[in-house]
Amino acid sequence: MRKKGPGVWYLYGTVIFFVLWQAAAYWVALPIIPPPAAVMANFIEIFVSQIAVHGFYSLWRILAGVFFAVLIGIPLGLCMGYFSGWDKLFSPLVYLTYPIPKIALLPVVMLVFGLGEMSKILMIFLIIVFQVIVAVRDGVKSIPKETYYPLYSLGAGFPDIVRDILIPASMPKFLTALRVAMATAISVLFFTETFGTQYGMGYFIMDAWLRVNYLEMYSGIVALSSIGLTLFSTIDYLERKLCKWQYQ
Amino acid sequence: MRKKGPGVWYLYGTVIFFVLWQAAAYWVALPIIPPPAAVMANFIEIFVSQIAVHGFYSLWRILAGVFFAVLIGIPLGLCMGYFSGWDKLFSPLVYLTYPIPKIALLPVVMLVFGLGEMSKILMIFLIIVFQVIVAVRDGVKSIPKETYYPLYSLGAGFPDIVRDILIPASMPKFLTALRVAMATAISVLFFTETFGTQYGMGYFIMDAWLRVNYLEMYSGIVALSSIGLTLFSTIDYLERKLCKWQYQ
Amino acid sequence: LTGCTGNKTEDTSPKHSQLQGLTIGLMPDVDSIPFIIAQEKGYFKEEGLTVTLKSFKSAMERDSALQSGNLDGTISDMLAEAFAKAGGFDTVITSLTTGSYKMVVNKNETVASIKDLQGKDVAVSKNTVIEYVTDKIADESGLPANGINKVVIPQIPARLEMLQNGKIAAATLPEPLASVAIKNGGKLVNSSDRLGINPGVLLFTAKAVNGKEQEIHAMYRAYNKAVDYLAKEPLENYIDLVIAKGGFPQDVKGALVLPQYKKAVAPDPKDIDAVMTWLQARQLIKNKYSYSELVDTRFVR
Amino acid sequence: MIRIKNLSVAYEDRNSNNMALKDITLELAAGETCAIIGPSGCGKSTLLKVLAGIIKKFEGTVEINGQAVRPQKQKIGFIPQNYGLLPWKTIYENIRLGVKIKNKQASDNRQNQAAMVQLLGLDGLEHRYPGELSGGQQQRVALARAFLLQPDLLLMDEPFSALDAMTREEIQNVFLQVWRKHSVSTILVTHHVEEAVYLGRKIVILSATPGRVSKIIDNPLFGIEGVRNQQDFFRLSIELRKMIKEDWSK
Amino acid sequence: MIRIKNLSVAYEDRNSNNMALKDITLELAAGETCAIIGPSGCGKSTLLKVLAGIIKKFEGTVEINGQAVRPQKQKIGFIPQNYGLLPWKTIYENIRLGVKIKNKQASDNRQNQAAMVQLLGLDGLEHRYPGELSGGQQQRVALARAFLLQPDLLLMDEPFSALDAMTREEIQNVFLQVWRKHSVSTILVTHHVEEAVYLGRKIVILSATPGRVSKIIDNPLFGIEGVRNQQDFFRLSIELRKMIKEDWSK
Ligand SMILES: Nc1ncnc2c1ncn2[C@@H]1O[C@H](COP(=O)(O)OP(=O)(O)OP(=O)(O)O)[C@@H](O)[C@H]1O
Ligand SMILES: Nc1ncnc2c1ncn2[C@@H]1O[C@H](COP(=O)(O)OP(=O)(O)OP(=O)(O)O)[C@@H](O)[C@H]1O
Ligand SMILES: [Mg+2]
Ligand SMILES: [Mg+2]
Repeated sequence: MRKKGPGVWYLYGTVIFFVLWQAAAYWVALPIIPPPAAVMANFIEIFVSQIAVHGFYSLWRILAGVFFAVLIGIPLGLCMGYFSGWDKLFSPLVYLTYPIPKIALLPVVMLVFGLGEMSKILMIFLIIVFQVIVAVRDGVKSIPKETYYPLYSLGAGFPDIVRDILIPASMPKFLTALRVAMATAISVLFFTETFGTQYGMGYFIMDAWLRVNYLEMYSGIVALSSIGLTLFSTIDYLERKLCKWQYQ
Repeated sequence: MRKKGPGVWYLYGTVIFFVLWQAAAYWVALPIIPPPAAVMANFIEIFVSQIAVHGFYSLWRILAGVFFAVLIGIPLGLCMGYFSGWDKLFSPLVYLTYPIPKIALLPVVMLVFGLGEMSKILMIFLIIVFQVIVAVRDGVKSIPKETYYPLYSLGAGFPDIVRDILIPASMPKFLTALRVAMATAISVLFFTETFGTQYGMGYFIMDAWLRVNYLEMYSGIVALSSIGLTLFSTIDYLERKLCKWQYQ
Repeated sequence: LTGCTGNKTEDTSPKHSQLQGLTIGLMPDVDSIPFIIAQEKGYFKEEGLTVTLKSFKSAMERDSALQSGNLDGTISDMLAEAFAKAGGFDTVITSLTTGSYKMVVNKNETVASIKDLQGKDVAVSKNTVIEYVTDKIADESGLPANGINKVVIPQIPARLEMLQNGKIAAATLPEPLASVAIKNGGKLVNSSDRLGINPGVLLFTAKAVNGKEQEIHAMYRAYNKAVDYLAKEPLENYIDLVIAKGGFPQDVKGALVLPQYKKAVAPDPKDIDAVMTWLQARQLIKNKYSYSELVDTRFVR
Repeated sequence: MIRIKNLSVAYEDRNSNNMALKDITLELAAGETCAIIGPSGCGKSTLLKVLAGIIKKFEGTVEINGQAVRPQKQKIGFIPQNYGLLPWKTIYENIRLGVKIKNKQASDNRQNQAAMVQLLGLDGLEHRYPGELSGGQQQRVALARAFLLQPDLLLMDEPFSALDAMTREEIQNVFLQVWRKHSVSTILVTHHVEEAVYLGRKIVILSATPGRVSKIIDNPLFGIEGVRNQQDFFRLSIELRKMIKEDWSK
Repeated sequence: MIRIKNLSVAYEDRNSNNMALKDITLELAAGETCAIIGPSGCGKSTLLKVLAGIIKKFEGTVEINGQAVRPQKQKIGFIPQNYGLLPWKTIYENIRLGVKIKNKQASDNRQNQAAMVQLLGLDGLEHRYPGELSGGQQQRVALARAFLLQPDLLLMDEPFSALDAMTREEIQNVFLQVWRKHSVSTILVTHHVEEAVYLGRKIVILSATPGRVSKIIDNPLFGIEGVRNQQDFFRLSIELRKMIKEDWSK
C-alpha cells in the first residue's frame, strides 16, 4: 500500500501546490499574488527573525484551544450520542448557538477575559467546540446497535461502554472532526489574534496586509500552511496508530 | 422513542437558550449583552422592515455556497476515499490549502470575480468545501472492506460502487459534514457579506455592531440562530429519511 | 504582549508614583503618530506616566475593547462617539487628533473634477467617517447626495487593491494607505485636510475621565511635546519608527505627507454639529446630542 | 433456575407489529442444559436476547434465580449469532472482555485464558483483530470469551455453526468440561438434532413464527460418556427428527 | 471449466506472512458441482474469494473457462460466509442487486424474483432491512440473490449453516433445481459431510492450515433422486467422515 513513503507524496503535493500558485501568480500578474519563488526567498529571510516566534505563539494558542474543545466536546458529544435524552435537550441548544458568528461574541469575551491569551484561546475554543460536539455525537449515533449487545449482556456500566465501544468506534469520526477543527482554528487566526497582541501568525498576516506587504503576508500564509500540514499529518499518523484495526 | 414530538424539545432548547442569555445579560449588566426581552421586541419591530430581506439574501448565498461545496466536495471526497492514489495526490494539497486564512484570498477573489454575488458565494464555498472533502473522504475510508465484496464479485464498475455503497455508507458522515458546513457558512457571513453589498445578515450584524447598536446586532444574531436551527432540523429530517436503515 | 510599550522599564521615581497607568488604543493611521512618538521618545515617562498602547487592526475590535473596559481611551472619531452614546456607553471626547482622509481616483480615469465622478463607483466603508468625508467632498463640489455610486468595501487594503486595479473609479482612504495609492499613480481629488474637516478625536471612558484626571492631563502634556517634536523634526528622522511601530507600509517612505499636527484642542462645536446633522439625516442616531454631552473640555479647550 | 412465563415479544416495525415469540413458558433447573430447536426465524435468537437482558420490552415474566433479568447483577455469558466480537479489539482483548468487565479485581486468570486459547485452537492468533480471522476462528473466540467468564447462565446462539465436524466435537467436549466443572445453567440454540441430543438435558422444540413451545423433551441420553457412538443416540436423533418434521409441516 | 494450478495465497500481516493456501491444484468441468470440506481456518473462504475476484494477490494460475478471473466479464454468484448483504438496502433491493448490476437492460425478471422469494420463504419481508431479519433469513436473502442472478459460476461459502434441518433440505433442493435448469458450475464450502455427498459431484478435502488438497473424491451418488434416504448415502457419509478424521488427525 505504501511503496513510496508518505513523504514522497507530500513532496508531490507541495510541488503541485507551488505550480498552481505560480500559475495563478502568472495569470493575475499583480502584486496581490506574488510568485512563490519570491515568497519563499522572503520566507527564508524572515523565518528566524520573525515568523518563528509568531508561529510559536499561534501554535500554542491553537493547541490550547483545540485541547479545551476536545476536553468539553468529547464527553458532551459522547453523552449526546448515547443518551437520547441528552441529545434532545442539548441539540436544539447547539443548533441555536453554533451558527452565531463568534465575532459577535468578541465584546463579551473581551469583557470577561480581557485582551490577553485567555480571550484568544476562548475564541478558538468557541469556534471549534461545536464541530467536535456534533461530529462525536453523530459518530456515536452511527454505531450499529448490535455492537453494544456483548456489553449489555455483561451488564457493563456506562464507563465500560465509553471505554470499550464509544471511544474506539467513534475514534475515526472524532479524528475527522479534529482535522476539521484544527484547520478551522488555523484559518480563523486572522481574527482571533488581531487584538491585544503583537505575536501570532494571525497578527503577522493582518499586519502585513495592512502594510500592503504581500510578500510577508504570503510568507505568513506559507507558515500557516506548513503548520497545517504538520498537524494534519500528525493526525494521520495518530489515526494509523489508534485505528489500526481499520487498516488491515 | 419520541413520545413528545421534536417540536417540544426545540421549545425546551429555546427556553434554555433564553434563560442562559438572560442570566448573562443580568450578570454583565452592560449594553454589550442586551436582555433577550428587549432584543425580541426589537426583533419583532424590525423583522419585516429590515431583517426579512437581509435574511433572504443570506439564505440564498448560504445555500448556493453549500450547493457548490457539495457539488465539488462529494465527488472529490468520494474519489479520494476510494482510490488511494487520489488520496495520496490530493491530501497534501488539501492539507496545505485548507488552513489558509480565507481572508487572505479576499483581495484576489474581489479582483477576479468583482464585488457581486459571485464573490460572496465563492468565499463561502472556499471556506466549507474542504470540510466536505475531508469528511466525505474519511467517511468512505471507514467503510469496512468486506462491504465491497458482493459488488466486487459481481464485477461492478465504479459508478455502481458509488451508487450502491459509497453514497449510502458515507451518507451519515456526509450529513454531519453538511451540518458543520452549514453552521460554518452561517457563522462566517460576517466576513463574506461585508463587501459590495448592503444586504445580508452579515452586513446587517457588522453594521449594527459598527453603529454600537447592540439591540439590532442581537436581533441579527437571533435571526441567524433561527436560520441555523431551521437548516439543522432540515438536515435531521433528511437523515431520518435517507438513513432509515440506521434508525430501526 | 503589552502593546507598544517598547521595552522601557517602569518609572519608579517617588514623585510620580501616585499616577496610575493609562491604556490607550491605536489604529494604524496618522492620528496615532503623536502617541508613538511620545512613547518612544519617553515623553510619557517624563510626565511620570505609564501608558500602554494597544494597537488594533479594525475599528470594531478597538470599540469592543473600549466598551468592555479594557481601554481607558482610544483614537477614534466623532461618529464612533455618537454611536457609543446612542448605544448606552458613557464615553466622552476629550480632544481632537490630527488625521487625514483622502479621496483618490484611479490612474486610468480621466477625472478633472469631482463632478466627473457622477454615477461612477466610489469605494467607501459604510456609516463610518470614510463615508462622512466622502459625502462632504461630494457636497463641497456640488454633487447631489446620490451623485456617486458608493461601493462598500470595508477592508482598507482590499479597497486599495480594487482602486489600483481599476475595478472602481475612486476610493476614500485614510492615511497612510492614501499615500500608497497616490504613489502608485492614483490622483488625489480632495481630502479632509483641504476641506478643513477633522472628525478624528480622542475618546475616553467616563470612568477614566473621572478616575484618572491627573493621568490624562499628564498624557496631554506629553502629547503636546510630541506634536512639538513632529513640527520641528524632519520626517526622515522618525519615519522608520512610525513604520515599525505604527504598522505603516514600507512603501510610504518618501511618499507620505503628514498632516500639520496641532496641539490638543477641543473640537469645534460646528464640526460636532455637522457630524450630528449628518448622522441624524441618515437616521443613524435617534437623538441629536449636544456638544456638552459629547465633549469634555476639562483637559483641553 | 430460570423461569419463563407467558413470554411474548414483538418487534415494532415502521408500520406493523410483528410477533416474534408468543406465550413461551419454560423452566430450567439450576445447572441444567437446554437445547432449543426451531425453524429459521421462529424467535430463538429473540428468546436468548430477552434472557441476556438485551431486549427489555416484552410481555410476561422472565426470572433468573427468582429475580428479573439484570445483567449487572447476574453473570451472563452470551454468544450472539454473529459472535459479538468488537472489531477494534485484538483477539486477546476480545477474549478478556467478559472477565475484565465482570471480575474487575480478580485478574489472575491469565493462565486460564492461555489454557482456553489452547483448547479452542486459537494460539498464535491473539494479536490479530477479528477481521483477520476465518469465520470459524471468530466463533471460537466468542466461545472462549463466554467459557472464560465462568458465567452463572450461559446463552449460546448456534455456537458451533461455523465449525467443521471434528472441531465441533472437540469444542462440544470443551463445553461439557466447563459445564461439569462449574455446573453452568445453559441454553443453546442449535439446528443440529444430534447436537441437541448430545448437549441438551432438556430439548425444546419451537414452532414456526411466531415461536411457541411445541414440545419439551427430557433427554435420557445426556451426559453419558461416549454416547455419540451408541445405537440409542442414533435412534433418538432419528425419532426427534421425525417429530420435528411432523410438527413443522403442520 | 475451472482450472486452479499451484495456487498459493498468503495474508500479509503487520509483522509476518501467514500462508492460507498452499499449492492448490483443482479442476472442475463446466456445469459440475464441487463440495469443499476442510477444518476451520484452512483457507476455504480464501479459495472462494480468489475465484470471486476479491483476492487478486496470489501465486499460481486460476482460470475460469480459460480466462483469468475477471468478474466484469464472467457472471459470478458469490455468497460470502457473512452473507454480504448491504445494510442500507431493503431485502427486495438486496435480492435485486445481482441482476441490477449484471443484466442492466433485462429487468423483466420481477416474476422470477417473486417466485424465488416464495421458494426461499421470504415473502412478507421484502421491505425490511437486513438488520431486521433473523440470521437464517439473512442467509436465505443471500441465496436468493445468487440464485436469481443465474450465474455461470456459483460460489457458496457455508450457504446453509444458519438454517434448520428442514429449511436446509428444501433449499438444497431449490439449489438443485436451479443447477439443473441452468447447469451452473458450483463450488460450495460446507462442514456437513451429508451435504457434501448430496450436493457435490466432486468432493474436495482440504488439510489444515495452510490448506492443501488432501483428497478429491468423485461422488457416485450425486444427483440421484431421493438418495438421502438410501443406505448407500449413509455408508458413503460414514466412510467419508472416517477418511476426514484420519486425514485431519495426522
Ligand atoms: N485478513 C486476514 N489477515 C490475515 N490472516 C487472515 C485474514 N483472513 C483470514 N486469515 C487467515 O487465513 C486462514 C484461512 O482463512 P479462511 O477464512 O480462508 O478460512 P476458512 O477455511 O474459511 O475457515 P472457516 O471454516 O473457519 O471459515 C486462517 O488461518 C485465517 O486466520
Ligand atoms: N430488529 C427486528 N425488527 C423486526 N423484526 C425482527 C427483528 N429482528 C428479528 N425480527 C423478526 O423476528 C423473528 C424472529 O427472529 P429471530 O432472530 O429471533 O429468529 P431465529 O429463531 O433466531 O432465526 P434463525 O434461526 O434464522 O436465526 C423473525 O421472523 C425476524 O424476521
Ligand atoms: Mg437466530
Ligand atoms: Mg470461511
